[in-house]
Amino acid sequence: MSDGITVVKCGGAAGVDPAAVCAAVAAESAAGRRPVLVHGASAETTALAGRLGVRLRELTGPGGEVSRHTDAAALEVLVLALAGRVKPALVAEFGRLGVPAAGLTGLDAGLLRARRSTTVRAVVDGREVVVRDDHSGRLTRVDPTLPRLLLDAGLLPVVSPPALGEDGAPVNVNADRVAAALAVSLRAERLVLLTAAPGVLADPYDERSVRRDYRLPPRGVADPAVGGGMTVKLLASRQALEGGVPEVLIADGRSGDAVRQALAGTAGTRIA
Amino acid sequence: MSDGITVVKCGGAAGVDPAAVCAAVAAESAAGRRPVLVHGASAETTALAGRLGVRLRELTGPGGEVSRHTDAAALEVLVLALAGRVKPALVAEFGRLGVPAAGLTGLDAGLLRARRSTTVRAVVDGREVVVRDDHSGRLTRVDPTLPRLLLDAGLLPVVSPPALGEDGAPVNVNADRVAAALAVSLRAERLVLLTAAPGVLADPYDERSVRRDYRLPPRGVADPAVGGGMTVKLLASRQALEGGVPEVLIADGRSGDAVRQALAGTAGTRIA
Amino acid sequence: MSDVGVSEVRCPACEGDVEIDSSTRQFEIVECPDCRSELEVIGLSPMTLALAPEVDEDWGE
Amino acid sequence: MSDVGVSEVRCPACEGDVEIDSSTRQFEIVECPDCRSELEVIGLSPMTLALAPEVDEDWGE
Ligand SMILES: [Zn+2]
Ligand SMILES: [Zn+2]
Repeated sequence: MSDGITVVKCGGAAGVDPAAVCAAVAAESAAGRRPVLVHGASAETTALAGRLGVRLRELTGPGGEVSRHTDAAALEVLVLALAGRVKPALVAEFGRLGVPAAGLTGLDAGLLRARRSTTVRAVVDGREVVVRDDHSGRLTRVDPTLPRLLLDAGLLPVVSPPALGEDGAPVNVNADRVAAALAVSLRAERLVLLTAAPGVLADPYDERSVRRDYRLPPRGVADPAVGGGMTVKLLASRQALEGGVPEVLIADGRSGDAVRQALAGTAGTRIA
Repeated sequence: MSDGITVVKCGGAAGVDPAAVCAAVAAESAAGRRPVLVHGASAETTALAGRLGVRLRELTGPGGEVSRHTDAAALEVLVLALAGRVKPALVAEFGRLGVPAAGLTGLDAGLLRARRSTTVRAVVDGREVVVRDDHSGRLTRVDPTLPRLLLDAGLLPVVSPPALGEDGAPVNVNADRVAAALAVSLRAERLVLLTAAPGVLADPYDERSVRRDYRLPPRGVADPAVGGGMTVKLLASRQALEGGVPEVLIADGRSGDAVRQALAGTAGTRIA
Repeated sequence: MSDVGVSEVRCPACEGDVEIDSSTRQFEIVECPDCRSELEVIGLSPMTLALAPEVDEDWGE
Repeated sequence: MSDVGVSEVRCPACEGDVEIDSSTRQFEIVECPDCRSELEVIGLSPMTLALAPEVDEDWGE
């Protein structure tokens, strides 16, 4: 049973325009659909870390995947950026547009629980090592009670990491995966992952090569044309589809028109 | 008609222990009462401003009262501290204690509206001047719908400034006044303003001189023994009493025992 | 050492003369000696006065 | 210039000898040539090996 919920995930990444996303999502809300906005904060985290003199380190996984090393200082900056900068800006923008929105992090009322990865493997200077001070982890449970309460009251939930860890400390979790897990748990009709590209490209160097549809391979997401930040979006898409979300789109978040077209289903790549 | 809501305001100021406040408020919640926690972030704002190299300036009002000058840079730091640091820490602490809490700022769903004071008078270097870049203001409206929705769902609201201004931008409002206005609008049974002192003192230099009761003068709060941060607490107390809150306490927030005693009504100063 | 000169400016309320010394800063409040209006120095060169805005009472956190 | 010496350490899984060169860093993963176990350098002086922890797959934001 579906009740018309659309989960929209916006970056995070530089290039995705928050005001454009808010305007399009607000229009969706005004049209009687029930959007939920999930956001990251990667660009703001980088900017704030620079101002605070916190060095953000990267870890290269054994498979070559690059990720932020969320040590204690990076976690603090990440929470500041997510909850103290990006979320208030989005919620205020919705307020300006007359759409009542409410900001949530995974810490609120058990919304997102995670198991911290107390040991991760990484390659540092060409050597594989065990990293023990990382505060990122895997989502273990999503409780849709609070966002559903807000939706039923006509409010637009604006959701982000961190999640609450088993020890009660915040845990960094990937926002694309949060969006997918939330879409599953809310039995959303659609998941729209916005990015700084028009969708999945057949040729990563040609934005005109956007695919209308992309069929996930039976295992993994391996495709030479798909790399970088798209990989986790495809993993999140698979998770949403396997969890019963009927429609998953990866689409352009860089302009209001692009987001409106994505929400109308006339642009972006439909994942199957 | 009262439904047993207690609004507790904690600092803000250095010396008030957030973990102690959370433990006592969580016990209140477990005992079936319905607490709402309002918080400030002055100590964290000062610390974060130092790390970001933002100079926080003070303004001296024409009457000698000293206040922060909330210019654009200070507003940014304030929102970071309130929403990105103090609130996540409090909500995570409640999560650790098994009490489902949800963080709100005044930006959420029209909770707090304010009119920015576009011109304030201040004394700078002995000269009275008009300051036009201040982003603080006066609360104009409190909408209790969202905190009431959370309370009715068994959640503990954790509320702070900023408010939403008429132009859709955040406005700094005083957290003691937020607590008072929220207590009125929720028809709370009690307002407890926690501070780094045992209550209103007969002799400001002697903590043993705490008054059990303090009767507000018919106008103003003028009393030679009452100064500094206590003045705004007394103004907020008056506002709550005039708005129909039956019980207003100013009490010690520096230890778990002190907060528990305040919530039990066996410590602090009862304002009338 | 500041060079303290004095200029005379017309009061926007009563058209009387208000003496402003050169150490006065932008946005400073001065009082008209004739009509007692509170005036704000809204420009320094040329020296310009306007009726001072009302006080907004509230301060933030 | 680093001084590259080699020490021999007992594998905690098969008790075979594992050669560790002195440029090895704390928390580095090495493989036992005999039993193929993944081992973690949990101490440098004295050089100490333990079975490496399982991989936690997920990364954050
Ligand atoms: Zn005059
Ligand atoms: Zn071995």
